[in-house]
Amino acid sequence: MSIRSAIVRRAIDVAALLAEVQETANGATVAFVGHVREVNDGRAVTGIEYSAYGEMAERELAAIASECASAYGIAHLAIEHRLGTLTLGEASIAIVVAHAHRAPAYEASRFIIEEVKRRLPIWKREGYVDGSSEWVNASGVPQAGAAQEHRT
Amino acid sequence: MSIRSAIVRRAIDVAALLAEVQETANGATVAFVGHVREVNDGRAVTGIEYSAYGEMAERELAAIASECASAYGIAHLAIEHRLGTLTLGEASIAIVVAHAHRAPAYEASRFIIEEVKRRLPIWKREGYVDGSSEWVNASGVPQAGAAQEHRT
Amino acid sequence: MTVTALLFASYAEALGSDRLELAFPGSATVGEVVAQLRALPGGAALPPSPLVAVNLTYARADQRVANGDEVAIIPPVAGG
Amino acid sequence: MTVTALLFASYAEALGSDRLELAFPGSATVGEVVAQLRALPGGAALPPSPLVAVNLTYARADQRVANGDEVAIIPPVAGG
Repeated sequence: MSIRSAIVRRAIDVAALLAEVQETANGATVAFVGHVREVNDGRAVTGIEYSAYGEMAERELAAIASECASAYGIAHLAIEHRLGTLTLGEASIAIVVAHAHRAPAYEASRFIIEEVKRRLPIWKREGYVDGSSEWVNASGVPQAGAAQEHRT
Repeated sequence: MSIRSAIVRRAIDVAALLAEVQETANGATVAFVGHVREVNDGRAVTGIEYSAYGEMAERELAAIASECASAYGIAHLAIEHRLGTLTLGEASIAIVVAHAHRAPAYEASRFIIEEVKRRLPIWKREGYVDGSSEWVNASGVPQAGAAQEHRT
Repeated sequence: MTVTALLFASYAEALGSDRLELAFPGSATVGEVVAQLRALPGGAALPPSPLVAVNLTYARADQRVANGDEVAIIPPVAGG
Repeated sequence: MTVTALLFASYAEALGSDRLELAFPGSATVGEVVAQLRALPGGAALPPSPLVAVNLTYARADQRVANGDEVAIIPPVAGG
């Protein structure tokens, strides 16, 4: 059993995460990597500054990992989410999940990224080529009342 | 645009494939790696010998890559399937797909592995700890008439 | 009774601080903490019912807070 | 007319060869090539309607084969 999640402030080494979940009981490994994209919402991006409610982000990420392990029978997974200033193409998150079979590996991987986007207290400020920057309200805008959903 | 597929007879370097699809237009990369698993159908496995109808396997794999690119709007993908004798834990296949967004990246990745299992003319002979070995009729047993399905 | 309000991202910018000590005469709920923040200069940037975590756990607006609690106001998240 | 039958994996083992030249007096279909293979020693290992590829493309049993065609009999695939 190797379930690990971390909020980091350095580059993410995806190959190291792949090696970490490698176990001969597993026939399938699925890795998801999120990167800083050059265009968002039609604007040319130069980089992203990720910030977090650090202590809670670590706790929520660990909770997501643990929920994933129970829900999909995953015994080997590694997640890292990076904070700080990232330039184009750099990985902001890597999720690596291994399982005996491919279907649970894919489903578990997707579960984690969707939960991360929905509930991890992390924010990003995008910098644009014109020198301006903005807080990005990326995917899951948490609504009032979202807290209850998280807990059920 | 970088769509590449190959049948190889050496170890698969997943990190190299990840680097290959890396492009700042992409915000999401999904990698699938299939490995030799220590137990299959309740029997302890020591290794697998993969063989193929090589010329056709290359052609079908390229067709799958190309169908995937059109169906999911994927401009960056790399697939390698390995042949020969593999020991426990070694990667038999790696599929790396990148896209601006995560949903198409996951769907494209899954499409490729399902098509590979369904129609790539590759066979495996599993070796077991008792010294015996057997041809494995893994996932998609092609039925008579499957040829038509492939083409529609 | 005093609680520590934590502010992040756009909320911290709007209120000009990422950490405020708030005093209440008696007991208070999460909603009352939010109301006090919204009454501050720049506080209108906070929605009436933002996502809130008390001591690292997401909490409802009617949850009671205690002296010394850490009440974090969570802007729309954008991780991943 | 002669075609080259290619055999793989369990089928090659059963027929003791991975490549056989088969002659037909006139024209022939994929199904007739299969039937001739099934009549050989060990040929019973082939199902009556296996998956077949003619010149690298999957083909139906009623497809006609031509002189020099490569007719591959594809056992249940197990890639990935």
